[in-house]
Amino acid sequence: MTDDFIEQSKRDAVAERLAAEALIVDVDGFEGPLDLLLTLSRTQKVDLRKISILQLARQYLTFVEKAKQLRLELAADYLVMAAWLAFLKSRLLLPPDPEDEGPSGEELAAHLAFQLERLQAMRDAAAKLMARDRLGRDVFARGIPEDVTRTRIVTYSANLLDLMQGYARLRTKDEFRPFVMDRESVFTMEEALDRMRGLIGFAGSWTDILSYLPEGWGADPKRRRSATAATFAASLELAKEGKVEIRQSGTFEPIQLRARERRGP
Amino acid sequence: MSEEISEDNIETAQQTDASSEEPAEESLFEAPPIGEQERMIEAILFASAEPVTVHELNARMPHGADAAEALVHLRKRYEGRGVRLVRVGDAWAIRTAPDLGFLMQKEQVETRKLSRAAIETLAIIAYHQPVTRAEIEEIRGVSVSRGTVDQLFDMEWIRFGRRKMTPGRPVTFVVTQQFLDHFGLESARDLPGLKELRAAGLLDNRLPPGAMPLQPDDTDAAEETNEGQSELFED
Amino acid sequence: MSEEISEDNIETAQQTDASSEEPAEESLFEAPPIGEQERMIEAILFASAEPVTVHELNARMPHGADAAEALVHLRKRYEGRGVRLVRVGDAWAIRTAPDLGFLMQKEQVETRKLSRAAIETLAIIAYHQPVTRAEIEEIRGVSVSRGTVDQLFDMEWIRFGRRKMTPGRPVTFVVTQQFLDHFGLESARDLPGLKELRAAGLLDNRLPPGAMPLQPDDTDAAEETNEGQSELFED
Repeated sequence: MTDDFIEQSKRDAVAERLAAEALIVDVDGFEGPLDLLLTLSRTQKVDLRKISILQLARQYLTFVEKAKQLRLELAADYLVMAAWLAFLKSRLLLPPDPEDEGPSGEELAAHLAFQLERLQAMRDAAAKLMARDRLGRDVFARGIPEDVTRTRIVTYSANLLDLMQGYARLRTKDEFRPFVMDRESVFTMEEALDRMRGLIGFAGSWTDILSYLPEGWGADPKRRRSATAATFAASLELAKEGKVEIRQSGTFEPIQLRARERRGP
Repeated sequence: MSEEISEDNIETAQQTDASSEEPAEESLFEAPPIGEQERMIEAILFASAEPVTVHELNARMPHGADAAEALVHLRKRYEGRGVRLVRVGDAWAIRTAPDLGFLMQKEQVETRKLSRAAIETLAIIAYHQPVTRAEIEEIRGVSVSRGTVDQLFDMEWIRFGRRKMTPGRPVTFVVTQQFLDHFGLESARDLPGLKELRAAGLLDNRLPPGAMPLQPDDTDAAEETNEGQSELFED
Repeated sequence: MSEEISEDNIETAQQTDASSEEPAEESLFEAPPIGEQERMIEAILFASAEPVTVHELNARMPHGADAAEALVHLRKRYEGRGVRLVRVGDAWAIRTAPDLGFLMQKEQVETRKLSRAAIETLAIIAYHQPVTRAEIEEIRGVSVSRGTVDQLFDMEWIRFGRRKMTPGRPVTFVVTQQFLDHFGLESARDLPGLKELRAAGLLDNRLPPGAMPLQPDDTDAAEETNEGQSELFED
């Protein structure tokens, strides 16, 4: 019985070494330690759920040992995994230490088994996915798609009111000048200034500013108002410039002005 | 109706299946049933980036297939459908049915207010039709741009009326039925006159005394409008 | 022969019109008959190489049309034909029947050879979405190279999903409509073996024992994952 067991272990060990040697050739082909473990687990020829993690740990450690003998440079994560598996192996073989608060060897082993099963499941799923009827290989889209022309349609809106108002605007053009000042009846201060600058030189004595109103602006009240205001404003401006003096004898009395005598500076 | 059609279709498909009665492997040596050939050319024509000749169809189909015959069936099958089998030179292609071409446009509708120039021009045409370009310009006091007239033509709100019997026989513009529909008018005669506009509060200004000459014009305009309209109605 | 066909065509068109029993003008306001709607989506889907969403179909069809209903009819009509109506997420497309792929060697596109890493990463994203890079690495046991993710993005098979509500708010990856289209999937729910994998607990985010400090956060992450999945798979 014991012999058998030893025999069995020996045989296992030989098989593992051979397997490890075979895998070594492929070391670059593995996508990391988990992938290697998954490959090693296939040698157990059992359902991944029934896999012996202890045996798997042994297989992995044998692989790493073999790689070292062959002086093969293994990536660091393979060595990290080896260290972890060595730890796991000891955990699984030694009776649980009640003082230890960490997860048990069984828990760690179960999680590793889960990881392997999950990775295998994803690989199978990927294979199924890639084996599906694929667009451009088994299934084809329209070869001559017709262009969808993106047209921007501009619709212009106008309602009856717009139309009628537009027409009314045209037919009553003269009435519709809301923002245009009637320049004909406006005498600006600038105009008044120009006019007065030319005239004050001749006015040595006090003169009613109304006499400065331009010709033809006295009759129409609208024009008279504008011209008077402009002339008055212009007079104030000239007074400010020191060119004229202004006086008014009383409220509503005529406003008079005269040219100021020039004094030397 | 459409259900009936699809039932027919299924029947046809079943018939096809029934008539095949050969295992798939044998089709490598014997010509596939015509229903199967029809499926094949349907798939090839659909997926091909350009029209495919009968010669090429035959070359691509299993030995013994007769693309020409299958094409007749397929063409019939697509009759009245959203797409049709069409001949392009000596090749065949699947194309959208011509009456559905409008679906191949993605429309983005944008509504803009008609320009003042366009509204005024349109108003003059509506009130004075048939009216010449020169007359429009006289009323508006500015020249009428080609773009404005084109736009109104595009909108199908105006069209050409009879030529005027004046020197140069100028073309005239009149409004269309679409115009009347859009503005909810039975006829252009229903457009309110200036007095009515004023009564409706659309014109709040008194007519200035100087605007007198407009009034006879208006009378003319009204007469002209009637004339134009009779033309419009005679059409 | 071809004349005969076009006559038939006209007849069919007339029938269609007759069955609508409305003058053409009214179709602007009333939905076209369902047979007509079927023709319309047929034309739109035939014209497009990409799947078209129901929303877009409705937008392109006349007002009042119901693309969803017309799609049911159209799908039935193409059953067993050389091309089929397939659903891709919330969109629809016409694709050749898979059994006829052998006829289309000329159309076959050389798909870039995907590395094993890329294929596995794609599968993990599809089955675990929305999934973070760390989760992918945890499953594969190796770090995910930038090139792998770039390649999947380049093929437009994956895109970013919502960020995970875990510390660092990592980005997640999800698969795209193009992915579904490429692999002939109606939705992510139809991934092969999805149910079995879920039942076996292989899509759970199971934590390594002893990963204590991370646990509260990771629990959140797991919840979030389920939430995300239910959103993606059960919609």
